[in-house]
Amino acid sequence: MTLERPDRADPYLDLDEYEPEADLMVLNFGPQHPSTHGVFRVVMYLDGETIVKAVPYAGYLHRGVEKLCEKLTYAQITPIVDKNDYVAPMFNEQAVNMAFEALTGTEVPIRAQYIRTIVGEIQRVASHLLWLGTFAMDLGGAIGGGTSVFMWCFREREMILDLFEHLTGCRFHYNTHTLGGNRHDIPAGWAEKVHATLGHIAQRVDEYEAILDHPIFKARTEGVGVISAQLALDLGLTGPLLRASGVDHDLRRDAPYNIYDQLDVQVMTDTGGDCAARYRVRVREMRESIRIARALVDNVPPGPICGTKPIKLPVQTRVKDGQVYVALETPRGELGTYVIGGGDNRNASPYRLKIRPPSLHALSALPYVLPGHGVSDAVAILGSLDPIMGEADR
Amino acid sequence: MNPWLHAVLYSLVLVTVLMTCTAYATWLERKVAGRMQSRLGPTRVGFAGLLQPIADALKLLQKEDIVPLAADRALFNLAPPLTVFFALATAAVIPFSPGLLASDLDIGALYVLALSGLMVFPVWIGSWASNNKYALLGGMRAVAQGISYEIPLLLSVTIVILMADTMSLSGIVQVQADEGWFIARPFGLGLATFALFFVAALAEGNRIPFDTPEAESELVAGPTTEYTGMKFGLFYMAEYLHSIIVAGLGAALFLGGWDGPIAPGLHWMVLKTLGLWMVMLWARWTFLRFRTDQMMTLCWRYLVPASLGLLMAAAVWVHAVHGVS
Amino acid sequence: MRYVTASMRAMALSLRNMFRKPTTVEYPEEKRERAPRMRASFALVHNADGEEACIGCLMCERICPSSIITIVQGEKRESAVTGKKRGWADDFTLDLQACIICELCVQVCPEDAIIMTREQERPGYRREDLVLTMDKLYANEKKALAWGRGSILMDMQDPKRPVEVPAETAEAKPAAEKPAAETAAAKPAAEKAEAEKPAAKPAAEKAEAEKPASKTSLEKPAAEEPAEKTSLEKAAAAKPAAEEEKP
Amino acid sequence: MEQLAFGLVAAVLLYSALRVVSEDNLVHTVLWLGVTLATTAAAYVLLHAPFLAAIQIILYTGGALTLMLFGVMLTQRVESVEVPNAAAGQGRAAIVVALLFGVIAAAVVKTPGLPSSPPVDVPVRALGRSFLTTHLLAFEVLSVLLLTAMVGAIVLARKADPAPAPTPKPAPKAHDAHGEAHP
Repeated sequence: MTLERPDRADPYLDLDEYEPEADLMVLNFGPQHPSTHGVFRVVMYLDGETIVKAVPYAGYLHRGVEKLCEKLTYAQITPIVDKNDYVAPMFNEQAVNMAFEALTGTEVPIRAQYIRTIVGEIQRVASHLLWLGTFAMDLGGAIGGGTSVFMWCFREREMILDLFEHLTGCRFHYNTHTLGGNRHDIPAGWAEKVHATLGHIAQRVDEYEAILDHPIFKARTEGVGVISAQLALDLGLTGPLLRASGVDHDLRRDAPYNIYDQLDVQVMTDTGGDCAARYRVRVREMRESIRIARALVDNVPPGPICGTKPIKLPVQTRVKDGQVYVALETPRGELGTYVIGGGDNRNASPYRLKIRPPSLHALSALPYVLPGHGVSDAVAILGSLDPIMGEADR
Repeated sequence: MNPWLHAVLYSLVLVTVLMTCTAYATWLERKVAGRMQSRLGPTRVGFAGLLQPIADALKLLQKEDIVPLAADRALFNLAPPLTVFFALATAAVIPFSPGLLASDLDIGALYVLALSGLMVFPVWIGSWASNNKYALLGGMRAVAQGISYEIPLLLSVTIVILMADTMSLSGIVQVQADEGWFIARPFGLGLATFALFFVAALAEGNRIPFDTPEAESELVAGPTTEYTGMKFGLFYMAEYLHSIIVAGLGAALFLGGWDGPIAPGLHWMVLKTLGLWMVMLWARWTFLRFRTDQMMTLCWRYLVPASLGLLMAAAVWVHAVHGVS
Repeated sequence: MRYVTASMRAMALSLRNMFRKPTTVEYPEEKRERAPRMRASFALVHNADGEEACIGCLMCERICPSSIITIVQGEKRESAVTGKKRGWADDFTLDLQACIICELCVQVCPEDAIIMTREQERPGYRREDLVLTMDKLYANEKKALAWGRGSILMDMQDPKRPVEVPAETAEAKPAAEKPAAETAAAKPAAEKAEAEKPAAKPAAEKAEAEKPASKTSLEKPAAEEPAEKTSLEKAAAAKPAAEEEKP
Repeated sequence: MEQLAFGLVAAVLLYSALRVVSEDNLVHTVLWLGVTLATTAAAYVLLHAPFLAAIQIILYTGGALTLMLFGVMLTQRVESVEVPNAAAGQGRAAIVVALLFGVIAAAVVKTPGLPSSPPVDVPVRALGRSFLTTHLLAFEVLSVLLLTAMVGAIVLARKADPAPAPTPKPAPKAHDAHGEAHP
């Protein structure tokens, strides 16, 4: 990967350049470190506490999901990719199923599209809540105010998981999307539960904002880890990271799927490009998602929830030869799924399935952003990128 | 009574009481922190988890004691007991009630400051001896922070000494009992000094929001990264001891120590210490952490000039009220 | 000064949280209510005739993404009750260690023989404890079973399915409206909301399905439920859909 | 009792002083120096000068020694702080030390009445006053010396500006929060 930026040396190109005379300390940040959000390693070259160079290494959580998907039938892939972005599994399921639908030309009924949109937005709130908690913990430590915010965020996120438990029967890895629609219909009384929960969370979000509107939080985030709009575009950052850098881009509005073309999604942008901007964007997105989900949940149209006959036999999907790329906006950005159909057992498994995880691209910003910051800032920056290693490494 | 005998007996009692207090301070902190985070805190061991500290100690004792191969073994083993020693030594001059203190030193306030200045040593020794990069970074932070915040702490105590016209802690408390607590007397000045003392003491004791040395999210566990079992337990204990003692010191210096109506002095002292300690705890579970350079900025750019200004104001006040003695 | 006011506010907030009800559930003593659809462990059930429902058709074994189900097919023989010839499973092993709780085996079961339990306790001291043999699976039948079973899941997804059963009742109500998805999509949003309201009314029993114990869920329709529900729905529908959606 | 205590303190003092000069490891040397300074304070206490002892600890042990440790840490590589100090001009050093010892011993012996004089409690107030009256000049000169040292330290600590970066510097990260240079 080379960038056409003469003013910025590419940190990847001089990966191994390290002068002992420079008297730098080489700090292996991770893979077993409390705040690397999983197993992720950054090798930091420190001058005192200032990072001179940072080289990220991903891949510690590589599970070979894409290869595995080549051996599984289309119905079996959904629960497997669930585990990629384990903070927002709804989007993983939806991404692959949308790709398969495009490949098979399946029509998704309107009711399923509503359900998909609603669960997606609720999942976005849950994901951002978890991010807020862990980010506060990165800034405030396991023994301190950070943990308090963390616990409070998890308290609220738990209520969302309860909602999903009522809808799908699982709190986390739902397997609720399927080829052509959804597997679970909305149960009775669910809409009221959604209203109660999301209304409650909306109030609590105000509370978090109040508690985080503190000079210490500002001092730790403002001006820290600035990603310029150009750099963000160069690196292919998406989602809140891109929007925090001032680029007005949201797939829900710009390349709508589901019923987003009927919705007026407010795209939250900020100009700072720093950790504080990313925080603001995510908090505003939480509110927007709450608004969308609450508005939709009352108006789910009747109808079937699946466009195809439910899977009865393990091998039965009729797939066209060809390739599709489907992208959707997850809490972390553009989650793309690229599927090639066909091959020897064309009606059983995809020939190739490639997932474009937003987290991996987010992590690629580290070598450009970290130098010049201290170790404390590194933690804040890494936290603000919201990487999910399950998705980045797959 | 023979002063030596008194010192030994009293120290024994004090150490025992303080250690028990420390153990239950951890319990209290976990309970309060749990409730703040809408959890319950310890509930399992004994009624309301009251035996939790004992269980913790037993657990720590039976853990494997690991000394890294590359560590400086002697210093590595020396550091944990040394921290506890310095923390306990400070308690010797804290007046719990009239006459109830290990040693009524004429220079009690100075003694406390001298020892608290030494507190960074064992931490640093431990961090260096671990031969671990995270520990080393933590140790460096601890030392930088320790010597920086030493100055506002010293100056704020100097203000009290100036106002009380004595360096003996029991003398300072007596002055407050006679003439009013320093937190309220001279109006504003005393409160500002107390705030200064409190912030500096938090930083000196590495409490949030100033706990950069052991910042878990950055430095894993800072100076204690390589410590296991009871050695880690000793560090932990010393931290709690230190915070309790700092709270006691604050109570004695600013809140009138044992002075209070109706109940005997000891009750008031304990109550005030506990109250102050709870405020520290409350702050701890509320705030995020500063960055090291921001802490240094705060200290050198704001706290030190502020304390110097306060010192001057206090001198003017003392001069105006008492005249030159 | 900024520091002081912000700190005061933050500390006041943490104090307020201290007096909120703690969310902790002291687990073994106190168990939280699980949703009816909750899925945890597995059970094999007997059918209405009191015989083992599993016919050993290997559907679940083949759909399982983790390949954890192993079935030994038995000889086809007559049922003792009905006298009809049917298949049997001689052995059925489900290895929970690798189970990803995807519910696909439940969904494809033509006989509703394998069902998930709602009791999530399934720890063990040895690895063998997590391998559910046939005996264990049939013993699990007495535990609280999840709502989902093959026929229900299949019905819920069927595109030919009648429109207005958004509830957890398995019964399919006769269609009152056109089921076609494309007509629903063509309708303006406001009409859609209107269309949903009458459809929701007949499903008065739907709240009943929430009750964990009831399997068939149609015995005791709660009398006061419908009125409350419709008023709620009315209020919800009153929220202008036009506000959220482009006209 | 006090004799015994003094003997003990003196023994520790001498032993630690010996270790200061014989230790190879620079950090150990500094730490032994800390022991020496602390026991000196203890000796002061036994000589009925607690104020001096407290000052000794605050200034030397708490302040100077910490700075020394910091200096060692910053100038040496972390992995090896071994400094062989056995062979550095022992003969000459012995002569200088002997001379110095002779001078101090002579001064102690010559001073009239020193060993037998009873301990006098000098009130801190009097001490402070004498600083600002009798010994004002010395006090001020000392202040100037310290100030000079401080300025010199800052000059030395400051990096030669624009530091030759060991790796190509990425895009400048100019923001205020990092204005504070690390020591």
